[in-house]
Amino acid sequence: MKSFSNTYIFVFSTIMVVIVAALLSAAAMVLQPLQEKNIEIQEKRNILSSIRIKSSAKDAEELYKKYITASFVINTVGEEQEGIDAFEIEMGSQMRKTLEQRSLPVFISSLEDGTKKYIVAVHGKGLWGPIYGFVALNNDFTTIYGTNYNHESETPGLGAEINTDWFGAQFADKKIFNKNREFISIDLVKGGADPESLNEVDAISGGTLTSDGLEKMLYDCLGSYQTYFKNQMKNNK
Amino acid sequence: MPKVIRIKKGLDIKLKGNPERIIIQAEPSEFYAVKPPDYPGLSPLPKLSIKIGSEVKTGSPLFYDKYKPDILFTSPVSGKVVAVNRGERRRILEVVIESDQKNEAITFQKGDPKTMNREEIVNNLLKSGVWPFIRQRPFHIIADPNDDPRTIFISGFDTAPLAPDLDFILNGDEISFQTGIDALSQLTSGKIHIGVNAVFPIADVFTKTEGVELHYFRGPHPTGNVGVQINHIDPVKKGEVVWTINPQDVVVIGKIFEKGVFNPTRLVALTGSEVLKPRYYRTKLGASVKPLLKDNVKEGNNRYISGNVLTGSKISKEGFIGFYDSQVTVIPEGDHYEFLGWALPGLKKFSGSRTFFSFLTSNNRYTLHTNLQGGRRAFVLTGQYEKVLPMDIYPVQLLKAILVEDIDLMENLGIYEVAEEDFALCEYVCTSKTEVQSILRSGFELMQKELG
Amino acid sequence: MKSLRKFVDKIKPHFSKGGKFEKLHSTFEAFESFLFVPNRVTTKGAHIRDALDMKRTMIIVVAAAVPALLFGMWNTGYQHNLSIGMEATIWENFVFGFLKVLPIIVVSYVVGLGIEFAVAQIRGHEVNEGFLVSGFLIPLIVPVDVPLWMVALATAFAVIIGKEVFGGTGMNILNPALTARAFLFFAYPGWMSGDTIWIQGLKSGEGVIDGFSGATPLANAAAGLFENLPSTWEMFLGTIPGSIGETSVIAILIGAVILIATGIGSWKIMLSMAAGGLVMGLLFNLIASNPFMEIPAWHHLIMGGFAFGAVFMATDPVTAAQTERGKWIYGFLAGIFAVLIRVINPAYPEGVMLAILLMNVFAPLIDHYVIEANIKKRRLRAKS
Amino acid sequence: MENLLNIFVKSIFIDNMVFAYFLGMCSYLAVSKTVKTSVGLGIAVIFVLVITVPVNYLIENYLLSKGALVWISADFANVDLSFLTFIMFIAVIASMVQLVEMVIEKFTPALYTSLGIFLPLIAVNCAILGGSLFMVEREYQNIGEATVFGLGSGVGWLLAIVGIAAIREKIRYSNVPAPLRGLGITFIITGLMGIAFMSFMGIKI
Amino acid sequence: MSDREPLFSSRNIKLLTNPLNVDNPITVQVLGICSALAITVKLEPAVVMAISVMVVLVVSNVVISALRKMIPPRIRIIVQLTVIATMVILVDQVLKAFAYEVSKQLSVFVGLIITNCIIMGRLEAFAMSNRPWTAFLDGIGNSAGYGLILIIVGFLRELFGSGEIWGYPVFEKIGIYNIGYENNGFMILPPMALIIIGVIIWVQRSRTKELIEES
Repeated sequence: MKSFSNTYIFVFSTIMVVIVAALLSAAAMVLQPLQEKNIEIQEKRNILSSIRIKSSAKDAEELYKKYITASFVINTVGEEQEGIDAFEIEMGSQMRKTLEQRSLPVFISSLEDGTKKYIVAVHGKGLWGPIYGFVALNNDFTTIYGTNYNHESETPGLGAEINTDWFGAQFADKKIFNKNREFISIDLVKGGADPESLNEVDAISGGTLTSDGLEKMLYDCLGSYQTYFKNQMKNNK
Repeated sequence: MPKVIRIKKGLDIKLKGNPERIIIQAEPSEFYAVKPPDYPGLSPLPKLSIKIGSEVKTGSPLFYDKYKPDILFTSPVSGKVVAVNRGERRRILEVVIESDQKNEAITFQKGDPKTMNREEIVNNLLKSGVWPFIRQRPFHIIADPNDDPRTIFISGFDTAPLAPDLDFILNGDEISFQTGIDALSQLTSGKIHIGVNAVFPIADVFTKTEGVELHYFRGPHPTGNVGVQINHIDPVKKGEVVWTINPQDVVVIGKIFEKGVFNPTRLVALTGSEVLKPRYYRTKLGASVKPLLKDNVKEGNNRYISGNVLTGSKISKEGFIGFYDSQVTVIPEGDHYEFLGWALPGLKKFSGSRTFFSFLTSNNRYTLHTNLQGGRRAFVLTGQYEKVLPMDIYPVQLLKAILVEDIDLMENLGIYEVAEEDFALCEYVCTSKTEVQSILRSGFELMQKELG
Repeated sequence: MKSLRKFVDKIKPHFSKGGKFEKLHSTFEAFESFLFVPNRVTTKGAHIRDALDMKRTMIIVVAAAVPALLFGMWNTGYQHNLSIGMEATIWENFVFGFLKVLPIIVVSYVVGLGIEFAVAQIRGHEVNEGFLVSGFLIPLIVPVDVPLWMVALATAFAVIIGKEVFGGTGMNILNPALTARAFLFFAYPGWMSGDTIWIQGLKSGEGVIDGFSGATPLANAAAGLFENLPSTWEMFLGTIPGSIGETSVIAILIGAVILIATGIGSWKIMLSMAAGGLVMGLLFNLIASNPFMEIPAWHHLIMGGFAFGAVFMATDPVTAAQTERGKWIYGFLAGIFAVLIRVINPAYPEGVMLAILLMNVFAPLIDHYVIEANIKKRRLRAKS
Repeated sequence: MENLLNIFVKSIFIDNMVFAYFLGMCSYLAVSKTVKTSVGLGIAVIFVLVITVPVNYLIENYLLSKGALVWISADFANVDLSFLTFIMFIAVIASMVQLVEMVIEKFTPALYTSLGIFLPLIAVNCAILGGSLFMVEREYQNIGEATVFGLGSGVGWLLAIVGIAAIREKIRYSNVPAPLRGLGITFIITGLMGIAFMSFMGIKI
Repeated sequence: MSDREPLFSSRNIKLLTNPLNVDNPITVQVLGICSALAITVKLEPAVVMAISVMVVLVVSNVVISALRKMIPPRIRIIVQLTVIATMVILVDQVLKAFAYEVSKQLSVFVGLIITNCIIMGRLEAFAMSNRPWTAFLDGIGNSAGYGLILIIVGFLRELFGSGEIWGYPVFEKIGIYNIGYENNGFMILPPMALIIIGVIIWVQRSRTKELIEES
């Protein structure tokens, strides 16, 4: 085998490192915007889904622009916070903070029929891993218009049912405040909800723990928003 | 009473046909045979020293192993070699001698073994053909005269089914026994241990003998096996050799030094459910069983066994008594079908387990036949072997190591300490009907081959 | 019986080598030896053999499981009638359950034995009796409403992947019945867990009286609904929802007595598994960070499939630890894991069978170290 | 503390490197013939994981991820070097394995003779790189969690390889169909072991 | 070797076809199992993974082969790793940019291509001692053999686990659910991937007897 001098090895390594570094940096610079775009689109599709609008990766941008008219960030006492983009907020890390420190995103959409919907983010734990999504409220800040739930690893056929249409559809027109304007969140009832009830939906049969996690997620996350909701209700009058 | 080693594991198989304590002088047999397959570790094709028609005397060499030419196998009677029976691949099965009833014998060096040196003693034993009585662990094969064994073990009792009472057999041979022990003690720099049965008063032949150490045992079969006793007294370690010998054979050795001739006379117990009058017979090594069985067995298809039902070898009804055996057993063959046999309550079936209702009547003695009682299977049940093997050995694992030919593992699991007879009960109880003893022997053979 | 024997002898040549039905040789042999203990005699080694053979062994295990099956059949009817608010006699309950359970047993045996016969023929060995037990146990550890085709698929999976690929009974590492259950459990969780599956007809929900819950005691305990727990006596007797054969501790104990008395089942494993369960239960009592941990430790032994697992599953000699010392460790750990999984793993309150499966996996390791200890002892002896 | 225990148990049983993610399979399949060597390799894996995961944790959080460099200057808040993750991690692992090998050889020759042969194998054991990559993906909060995760993953891997080694020793006696012998049956056993390990899925402490 | 050897000599053809069966990287060489199995729940990520591996392997093989006379043996492992890592990063970046959904499913397993033993194995065993063209073919052949197994496993798991082929709901369309069929949740769990590979090996070796191992 040919022998190589140390100088040669050194030079060889240096050249290699330089080439590699240049190559990678160039690739990173070119591709990074595209990658971020992808993440953004996924998020936008989820938001759109919560106001019952189906989108694809292609038209998501366009639809989002069309329907989502404003977005801002609030804290848990309902004050708007300046200088933060609602889109940048990761609900998961916010929920790990104490109540006072949370920053919560709100998206406002105007539908074709002229109604306004308020979309808030939720994030919690299912049976195996995180579950998350968006909840859209009517402008009474009480009635749910639509939901979008996602999960990472729930049991197929059981917990994973949370992102099916039948499950999400149950939430429409349920109320998260009672008549006395007390926050009641949504209850997932095992064995069948009372159809007359304001805030009960069917839990997933066999997916008890995912259902419980979802119930807790709604209670915690919507609960963080409740001061804001109440303020808005007063303003509405 | 000194310390008694109590053994709990094991199984006494209660068969019909226990021998009565009556000694009958058997009619002299016409034919005698020396059978190479009797000797574990002997090449299946030993070199013959005689031809058909050769005249032999008592003590004349018949054949030897070409790798160990010192160890001679000799004739128990005087007469003429009439046949060399061969089996598959020309293996020699029997060398048959027609007795001339004259008992002419070759003479060997007489004298008190205490005054003889090791070489003279060894020479005497080798030449007279009694050396093969001495077997060694590991591998349970004929001892190597060049070894200095760590110890010599003798089991003073036999617990096998229907086994003869050795106290009874040895009665009156105390002096020859002592002489034999004297000879043996010259062969080892270690001790001579004798295991005796603590259930009964110990016979004089053991208590009065000098130069031995007695150990007291109590328990079911295989407590009487010398291997089990070794395991409890002082187990064989890797690289060690211990020798074992049956007490009746010690007497034969003793007689060589007393009389200067090979005296193959021995008491044999005729036992088994198909024997009309099970008793002790005085006959000779290698004698045909024909005169013993004459008018003494039930009609029918019988299995004749030289030795006991667990370890003995199958012989014909005119077959010959094995070199190491003091027992002949006759039981019925089991070559019949049994309707739904595995499902019936089974009051008449004996089982070590309690899966047959016969365990309710545990004091009965049974007539057992030779049916395999089921088909051969892989090892399934566990803990069966362990219940009947009172040794610090993992039997199933050892057998599996042999099956996959893992020499290291066999060695680690203690193959040096065991012999087929110790595992015979395992074979008896095995639900999967595994041929434990032959697996074990193949393990021994493999080890010997690999270790040279 | 003579005439039957004659008939068998007459048709035998057709199935032997060169006969018309040579391909069915193994099948014929299996049936023949089922009817008659064959006439083979000993050739080598011991001349007499114990009367106990594999068929006898297996049939005893099956016999031991019969009380659990009979009770399970009755309970199937009882629970069903309870759920629709009907009064029924013992006999009516039993017949109802019998008709529901029988197809499962038939499917399990037909599929399993079919594969066994086929494999025996292909590989040219005798049909092994092992499946007599597995095929009987599979129906006992599934919910009564499980679709039959799923039972068939799970049985096939268990027999082929769980057993035959290792060379058949005696060579496998996981208990086939447990493998079948685990397969169902993970393949069709909707049919194997939840509150509506344990009672016949509850899933479809027809005629079920209002407010009737089909939850098992463990599901209730895991959900914190302690007021719904049945009484100790009910759990002991087994008049509760659960897999077909595993609810009645009494029926299982009868089986345990049979297995221990005959020496077929290892009392060491049963005892140490119960001890393991108790110890873990007590440990939870000490921690007591949630109400489930506070239930009396011995209750764990009569809830869920614990008793059934300890008596019929953990004791499978092929897949359990094979050394006597190993059996103590194996059983004890199985008990610990069974209670551990059911209490701290909210996903699998009925996790006893999975715990045993886990111990099946580690049984060879336990044995390895038990034997290693013996080897070490021998080595030390050689040095001294 | 509870959190650490949770991570530990989870990484051993639930997110077991072998049964849940098939990591380190090459050496797992190749070295699992006897329990003794498996124990050796398993310990070596634990050793390397416990060292490389925390080191890579530091590199990730103080060098590579977005805003990681603010400790140097606030100006670097937007610098994102995470595209270098793979190359950095593999470099760390390769050099750490080398380092560990040298240290062990120097100070405990006895350990070196038993572990030494395995260490070169480990640089290309996917379980090691996998450990670091999972560490990033799962966003562990501090170096303690990362270390415990490394330890747990290693222990899980050890359990898996020792378990299968014992099984392979046991089935030497089995009559496995010829085409399945060796590799095939090992795959199937691993799958079956995976089923048994699934009993831990979903545990919350 | 003469320079006139045709581009597709029989020897070179073998480089392409052997890895598909008798020299399959997964079922025979036992390489590259690590990163392969977790992403076979569905067909699409399996195919993407296969293509990614192909790109990485082919390029690395060619690069290393081209540089083989320049690489100092002392640092060859590092050089190989660097080349592989660079390629993997590029592939990962491209996936994130152009196939976001899939890259999410592949998660860390793209990164693990780095330690995929196939690549190191082929570089060491082949590229270091062969010319770029044959190294190219070797790369194609081996990654195709690897991809083949991935695709078979992915196909089976998606079909029986989710009732779909490449996301198309086959079972739903043929109406098999109406007669009581349900998807087998076990297929999408990790152990089934191993068992399926076991069965593939079983089938392969029953057909190609020379692959059977000595016991």
